[in-house]
Amino acid sequence: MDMIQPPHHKTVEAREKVVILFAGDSGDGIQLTGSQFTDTNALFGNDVSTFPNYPAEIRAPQGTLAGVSGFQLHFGSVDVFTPGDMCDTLVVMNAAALKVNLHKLKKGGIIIANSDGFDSKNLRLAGYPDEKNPLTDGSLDNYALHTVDVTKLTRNALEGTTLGMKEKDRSKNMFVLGFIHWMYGRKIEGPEKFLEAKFKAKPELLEANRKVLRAGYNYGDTSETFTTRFAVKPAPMPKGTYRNITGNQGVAIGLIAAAQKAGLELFYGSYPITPASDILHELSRNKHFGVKTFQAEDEIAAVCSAIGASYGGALGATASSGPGIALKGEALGLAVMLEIPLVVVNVQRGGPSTGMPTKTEQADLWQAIHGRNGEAPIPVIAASSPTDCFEMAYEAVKTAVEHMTPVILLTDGYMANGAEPWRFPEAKDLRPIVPPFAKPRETDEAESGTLSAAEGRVLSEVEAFLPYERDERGVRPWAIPGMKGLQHRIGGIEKEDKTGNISYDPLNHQRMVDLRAEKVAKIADGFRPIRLDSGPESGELLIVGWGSTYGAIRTAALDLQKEGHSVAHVHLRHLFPFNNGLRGLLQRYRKVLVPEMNKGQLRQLLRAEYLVDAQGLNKVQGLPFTAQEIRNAVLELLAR
Amino acid sequence: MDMIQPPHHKTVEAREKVVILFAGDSGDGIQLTGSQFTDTNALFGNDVSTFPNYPAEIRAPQGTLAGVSGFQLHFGSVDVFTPGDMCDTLVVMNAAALKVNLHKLKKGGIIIANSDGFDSKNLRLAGYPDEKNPLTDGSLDNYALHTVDVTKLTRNALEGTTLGMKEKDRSKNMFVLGFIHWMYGRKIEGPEKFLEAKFKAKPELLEANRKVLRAGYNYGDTSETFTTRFAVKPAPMPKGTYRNITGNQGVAIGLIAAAQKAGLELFYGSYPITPASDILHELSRNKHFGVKTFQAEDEIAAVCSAIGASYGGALGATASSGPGIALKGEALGLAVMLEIPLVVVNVQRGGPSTGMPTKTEQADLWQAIHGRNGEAPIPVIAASSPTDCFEMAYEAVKTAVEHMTPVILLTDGYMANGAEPWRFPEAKDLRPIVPPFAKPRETDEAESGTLSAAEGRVLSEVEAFLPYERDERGVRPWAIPGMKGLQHRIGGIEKEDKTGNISYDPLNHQRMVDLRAEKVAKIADGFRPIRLDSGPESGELLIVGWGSTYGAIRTAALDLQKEGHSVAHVHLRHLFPFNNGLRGLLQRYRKVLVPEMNKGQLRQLLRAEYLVDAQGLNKVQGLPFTAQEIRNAVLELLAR
Amino acid sequence: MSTVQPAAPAPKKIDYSSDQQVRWCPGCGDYSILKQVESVLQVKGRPKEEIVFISGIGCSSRFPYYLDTYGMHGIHGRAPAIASGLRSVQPDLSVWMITGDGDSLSIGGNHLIHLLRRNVDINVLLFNNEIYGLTKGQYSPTSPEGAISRSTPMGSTDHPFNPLALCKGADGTFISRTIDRDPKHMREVLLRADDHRGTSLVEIYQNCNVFNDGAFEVFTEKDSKPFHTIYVEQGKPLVFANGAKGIKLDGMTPVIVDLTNGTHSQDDLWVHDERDPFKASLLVRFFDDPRKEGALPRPFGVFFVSDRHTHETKMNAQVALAKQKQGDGDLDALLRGKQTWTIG
Amino acid sequence: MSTVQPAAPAPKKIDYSSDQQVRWCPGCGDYSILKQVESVLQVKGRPKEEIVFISGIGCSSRFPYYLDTYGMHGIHGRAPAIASGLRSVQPDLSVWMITGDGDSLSIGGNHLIHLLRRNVDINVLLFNNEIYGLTKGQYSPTSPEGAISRSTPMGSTDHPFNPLALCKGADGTFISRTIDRDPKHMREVLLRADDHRGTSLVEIYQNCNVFNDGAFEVFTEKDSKPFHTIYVEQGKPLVFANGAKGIKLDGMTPVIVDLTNGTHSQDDLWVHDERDPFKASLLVRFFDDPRKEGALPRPFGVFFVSDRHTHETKMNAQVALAKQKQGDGDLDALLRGKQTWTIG
Ligand SMILES: Cc1ncc(C[n+]2csc(CCOP(=O)(O)OP(=O)(O)O)c2C)c(N)n1
Ligand SMILES: Cc1ncc(C[n+]2csc(CCOP(=O)(O)OP(=O)(O)O)c2C)c(N)n1
Ligand code: SF4
Ligand code: SF4
Ligand SMILES: [Mg+2]
Ligand SMILES: [Mg+2]
Repeated sequence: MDMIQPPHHKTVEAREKVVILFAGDSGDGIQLTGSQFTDTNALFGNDVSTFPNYPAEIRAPQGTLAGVSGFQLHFGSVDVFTPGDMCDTLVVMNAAALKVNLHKLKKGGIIIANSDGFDSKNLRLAGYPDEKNPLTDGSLDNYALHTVDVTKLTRNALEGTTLGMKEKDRSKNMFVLGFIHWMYGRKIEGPEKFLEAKFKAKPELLEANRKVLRAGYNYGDTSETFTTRFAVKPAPMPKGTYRNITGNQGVAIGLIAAAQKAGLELFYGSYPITPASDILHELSRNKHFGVKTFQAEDEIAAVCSAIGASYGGALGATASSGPGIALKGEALGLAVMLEIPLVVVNVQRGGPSTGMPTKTEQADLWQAIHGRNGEAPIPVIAASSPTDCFEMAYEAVKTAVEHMTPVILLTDGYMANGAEPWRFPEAKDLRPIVPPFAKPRETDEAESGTLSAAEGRVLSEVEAFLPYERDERGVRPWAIPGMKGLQHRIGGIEKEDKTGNISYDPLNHQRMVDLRAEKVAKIADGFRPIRLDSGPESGELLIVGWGSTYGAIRTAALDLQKEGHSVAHVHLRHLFPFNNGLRGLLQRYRKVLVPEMNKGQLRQLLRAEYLVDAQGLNKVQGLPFTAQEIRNAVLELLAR
Repeated sequence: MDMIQPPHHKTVEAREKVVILFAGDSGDGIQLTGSQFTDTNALFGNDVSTFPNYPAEIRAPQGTLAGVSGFQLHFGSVDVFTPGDMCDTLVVMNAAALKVNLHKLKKGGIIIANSDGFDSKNLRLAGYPDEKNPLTDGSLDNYALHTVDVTKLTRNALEGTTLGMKEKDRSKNMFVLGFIHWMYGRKIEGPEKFLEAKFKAKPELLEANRKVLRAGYNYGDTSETFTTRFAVKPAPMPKGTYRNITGNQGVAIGLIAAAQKAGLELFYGSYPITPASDILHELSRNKHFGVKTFQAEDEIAAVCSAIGASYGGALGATASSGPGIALKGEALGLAVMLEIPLVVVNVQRGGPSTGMPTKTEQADLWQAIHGRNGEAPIPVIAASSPTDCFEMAYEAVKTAVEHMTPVILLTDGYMANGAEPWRFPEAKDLRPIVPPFAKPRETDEAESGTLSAAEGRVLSEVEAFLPYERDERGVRPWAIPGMKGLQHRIGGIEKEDKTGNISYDPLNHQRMVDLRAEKVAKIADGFRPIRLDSGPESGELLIVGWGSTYGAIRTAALDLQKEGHSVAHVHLRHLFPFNNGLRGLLQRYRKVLVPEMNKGQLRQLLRAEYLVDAQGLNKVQGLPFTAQEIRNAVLELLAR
Repeated sequence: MSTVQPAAPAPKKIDYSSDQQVRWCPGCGDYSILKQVESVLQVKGRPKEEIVFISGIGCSSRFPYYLDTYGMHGIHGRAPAIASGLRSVQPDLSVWMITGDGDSLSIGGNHLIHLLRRNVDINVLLFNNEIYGLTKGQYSPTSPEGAISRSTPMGSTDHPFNPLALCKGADGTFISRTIDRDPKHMREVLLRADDHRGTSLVEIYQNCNVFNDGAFEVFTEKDSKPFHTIYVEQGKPLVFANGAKGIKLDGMTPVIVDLTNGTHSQDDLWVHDERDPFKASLLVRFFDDPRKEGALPRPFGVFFVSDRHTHETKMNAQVALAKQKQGDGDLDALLRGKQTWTIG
Repeated sequence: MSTVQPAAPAPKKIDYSSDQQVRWCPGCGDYSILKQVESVLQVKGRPKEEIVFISGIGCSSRFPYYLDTYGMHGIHGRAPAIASGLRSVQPDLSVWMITGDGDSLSIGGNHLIHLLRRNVDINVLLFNNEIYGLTKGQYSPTSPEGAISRSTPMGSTDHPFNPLALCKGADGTFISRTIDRDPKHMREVLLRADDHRGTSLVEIYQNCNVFNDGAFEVFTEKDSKPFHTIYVEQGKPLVFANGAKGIKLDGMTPVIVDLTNGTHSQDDLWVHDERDPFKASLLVRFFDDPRKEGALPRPFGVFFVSDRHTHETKMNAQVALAKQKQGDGDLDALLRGKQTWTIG
């Protein structure tokens, strides 16, 4: 390890990458501390990846194991693809936080513990037997333990201010934030700016928080206990301008951008649900883009309002998580029949039923592909990281609009709340999106025939508009209420080919079922050729991943390749229809491993489609994979 | 063909089996005519199979193609498994009925046409070009055409009664019924009894209908045009007492019988939908069995009320068709989590969306198995014929109760409305059903600990009841509100193993997901060994069927076997989990054909599970397969 | 057919009928409603392409297919949600919603009440036939207690909704009732509904002659109609029975008074004021079983009208305000976000 | 904690608390409700195993876990349907339903109104905090217009439901309101709710101190409470402001009158009669924005009670009648059907 000359009396050690886990009570401001330090590092030029992990309760009982909130940050001078398997540094605000997270700390790792959170009450709530204090009983001897009385130091820093004790204590997290900045040699400009913006209207609070932040920083400098700092150089990231983005932000921005490029109004009908609600919140802050957000009475109304909006010529979109998506199944069938654009995002969470709302999972793939009555094919795509959420949301809109179809986009709680640096594109470089509008007719229609109640009505003389006449891609024209001469009626009953009128004709039904399926299948013709994420073009083993397992698989695959294993990694964004090149690719490896945070849903689809004996690595714990887990599974399968 | 000595001057020809198709306007009483003649033949001892096929409209416009109602009846002195591919006799009440159905008549077949339904208005509505009358223009020369002015003859028969013209015309169908009884040498006792019961309170109408019925019968005897009658001897059916039953009746009776055998109250929560509503109607007529029917405000309330009833210790059941089942997805996830008995019947119809409500299809298999968020395994079984509906409804209850799980039973519109003879069992011979009730505790629980709002409550001293402690089959005990000492809380959030308390622990989640999956998988251990329906134990080709395709596949398979082809037929009733013997069976044939009224849903599941290159025969026309279609596909695949 | 009414006023400018066969049962009350809607469209004269009909599922919901306007035959119960989305992005079209008593009060009840409270500007025609027509005759949430139907062979045990009381409870801004057999009245109510800005709820009693024939006979038959119906008109006293009877308030309780025996005159009567929310709350409560002795007559007409901002005006106003405050959305600014850094 | 109230009456016979940690935010109004429900259970003294709590999803819906009775934490909005099924087969238990304003008035609105019209015999405690608590602060169908929330940064544009007007519109048979900060009143209302046969709807104003703190402050703070609340009691005139003001009817319009300046006395006032459906229809309409000049005070108490057969009594009666008429179901007869034939 390089030794760099320390400022003052402190040593500085260089690190390639670092994993820090901040943990404490949900009232301790852990999420803020974590995301602020993330921003600092990202701005500094590190690659970063984060994993916020908080309890289900709004305010879980203080001090309990259930109440622990965590924020894991991985930053480095090299590419990082996951928030890290094990941490280098664990910051704990109380005993419960230690208890819950100690197993994630590397042997020999650093613990920074707020001693005030280890009083006898906290120890009891955390379930330490006989209230034995781990900070003092020697059980942490294998770690570099630093005990800091954050509470006292914070109060000290604020002595003389007019704040009450409660208010004072609320800025504890700033002390930690300041200290950690010191420890990793980062300036506290970022957090200071943040505080200025946040407390613009409350100068007293601004002052207090700034004071504590600085106190934390200075504490590192002055305290005798800390003799080592760490230096993580900027990562060799592609040139360009970056920002941080979470997956939910990515989806929201992707939808807005795509609607703008398509020249459509964005209508977002949604019903709040964890972890999808932030998309609604984000969109509702962007009304100046003409975005209309509609908090519907339930998920059925949400998707139906989006269908209505699309029928009205806007881009209708909706998002939810598993239980809410379950409610949308019937309406999705309607959208299939109507053949209008619709984007449905499922931010997956732990299931089944209410399951584990704040935890991540990938177990809604089958629901997305198969969860409707009848033959109701809907394209299903999946994002693999926070930034990819933008890309895939954009693609979802493009496909929905250009192919006149509902599209389901799968993300999950892990990428939705996690953040990573994004080299954002310029608006002008985004792919064009061209809605297949029908052409209004400027001439008046002839009068239609006479009415005879018993026999029905005679067809009008002029050639009728055919709402279900398809182009070569199988796509029907989009005629929007208000367009002259294109009046037509659509609905969920089987419709006659071309006219869209109701039809019960058996062969027509077969034709329409086939046409709808072909239309969706043809979407694959527009996909880019399939590309490996890493590894040899043929060989021993192919890892097929999808969704937020990306980082862990990539990390493991690169490592294995470095070690000389014949292992490749392909990450699927298109789950239905599959990429046309997937068949050939699968044939070029002796073994196939499919890691999923479910019990084998993609694996089942691959086996059925390609008759390939794909093996699964399946974890259903509400937690992302670690790279280590992937690695172990690959080695095991290779050895078989 | 045998010649039997005719009564009077008429010839009698013997037939092994006969297919008759009655067709006319939906107001013509076609369904009644068909089902009455079915009953007569069944009572006579024939094997029968029927296919009612009516328009979507309540009263479709008279005389139009869309308004044609049909009832196809197959009866024979040998086993019949389908309503027949092509008919021997076509009875048409108007021009539209002829137009729609002529292609189903064998070359040389008999047409009996009501000439009054071929006036110029009817011809025009049926779309005969220039109102050319097929009855007179020679276009039917290849058939044995008999024109009868049913309307006139009916009116004549009723001359002198006080009935109005409309009322008179309404009994036209009795004329046809009487005539057809004559034609096939059947006595009209059955219909007479039926009329007596129906018009008990209206002697005038009884008299009129009986008159017309007899007039129809006598017309055959006296009219010069009809010189041939047909004789179909009783079938060599297994000894026993029989009744006729439709699939929906089968389900209803099966539910009642199973609930009675289990000693449970039957609660049926449902929302009307075609073609499932008749189950509700049937059950609501059986309140003297303690059956409680609840017409809920929607399908979500329907299934939730059933869940509530099961929680309350009854057998909760619900039924719907595709769109309604889509709405139940979220609640089914809850039932999976609660692990309580629940039976859900899907009487499938043409989809997607509203689709073709009055037509049949098998396209909801994926929805049944995969249509929920999260890992939510639910056993899925399917009936294959009207009588099998009884068996499978019974099995659904048995599985649901004994394994504490929701069960989905798939039937479809074809078997739901079709009828066949049923050698019904005796109540005492039905398999026992044993609910895994928890044992109430007679001793009082000790007082629980003291309350501390901040720290939660201390556990009570006595050993707590463990609602999620499992037996060797993985089944938890059923504790019902009111049972002493067993109070517990359950819900849709992930629960701690054994206690059922809320838990967010990662490894607990994995364990519970696994335990739920294992419990369902273990149900297969109780299945009878897999059995072929017909054909060699190994060989060239195996047809794997499920659901109402049974009759067509069986007919085709038996024929092919007679002709010496190495073709076997297995019909799956267990779609999830599969029968443990299926894997071995599939391996014993070179080829596998899976005929389905969908685009290959079972085929996909078989391919994924067994990596077998199953081929599909897929028809999505809202109509059942013909045996001929199966036969052709088998021959084609054999030749490949 | 007895329910088909005299033709709409000449000159016939636009023909709003589509080329599809009308497929209701002969004699169904739906025909009369279709006729009057066409007539109202005639009077209003908006171009066909500016009119949209959204429906759910049911016999009534086939309606959109019969008009040569834009139309969507949705799914059961969800028309209010579909129409709300459409209306949100198309504030200038004429939007109508067609629904049945099952569609809007059973499966769709929640969407209906939320539509009303949001006051989305559409005309809702609720075809109430007190039965499920399309699924062949099960009882509905408006079927009277004891109703024998295919799903209630021993009679329904459910207390039925009073649809207008429910809609009033949901703060509807236009509450009205009419009936298939009185096309002239229906036409007037429909015209007023179309004029109203906000959700115009028109309950239409509609005879299902196949599964529930005669459900509203007492309100249409010559003999019984005068005594069992009351037509409310703005500013007019509540008089019925051909002027022989009236309604006055006894404290807060409406009572029937005789206008012929000298005890009461029209001056004593309740005067209809469709702008009075409290009066309307009571008026919708005139819902007695007509077979009951002393039953209040069933009112028809416009019960309540109030002005409240519509859903889409406020929604659009917020968009406009946001644009005014923040400027038209700049996509590059959005992509960039608040904080960036540059590498290289 | 300020919301936790003096302990329930001794002697403590049964402890209805479960062993689960209560996980609401410190200071949440839910604690007070839990406390009063426990107290009511104490008073009623039914064995724990005869009590069932059914809830939906939301902060409030965690309630069943905290009681050592039977309980089900259902899915969002569906508690009424679950409870209806349970009640249908268990007519003798004590069934309670716990729900929030989002749970019961947004996603569950339809089930709630159908529950009320069917009059299923359960006690419904509707925790109205005018916000979505569990999902962290989106506005709800009861949030006032203009409410700034996470999903309405520019303010809500929706007109909120008046929950009791809606419930009255749905023909609820027991309509009442109470508030977390008045435990004594809450307890009384809960006791009455439990006594009522049929669906007892209790709206409870509940402070969400995290996402919507102070929403009902005006009804609880010493200064404002007397002028903005009115406690209705059977047979008593509508008096508030510590006796200084009252409500009388001006025609059909309720107006505030001064009782101190000699113009009006208590005899002029509206006398509360919880059995009067018309009065109740108006009383639920006292829903003015308290910030508005001359606003009517918000009423608390039992507004309306009426006797109507419950869902389960009629359901059970039909079963009994069927058995009486047709005899106890004979399974062999059912299997046999009406017509059989024998072969062999
Ligand atoms: C989700 C769903 N559930 C049930 C149905 C079946 N269904 C169609 S219309 C209808 C009710 C019709 O009654 P109503 O709304 O009163 O209309 P009407 O036919 O009387 O005009 C039902 C239950 C359906 N199409 N979709
Ligand atoms: C089908 C479904 N949609 C959405 C959610 C998310 N969700 C849970 S509780 C809730 C609303 C909570 O508000 P309220 O009912 O008022 O209860 P409170 O938390 O305020 O007590 C929502 C939207 C869910 N769990 N299930
Ligand atoms: S069933 Fe009734 S409502 Fe439906 S079309 Fe026929 S008469 Fe009209
Ligand atoms: S979020 Fe609000 S309602 Fe929920 S527990 Fe906290 S204070 Fe109570
Ligand atoms: Mg109806
Ligand atoms: Mg709430």
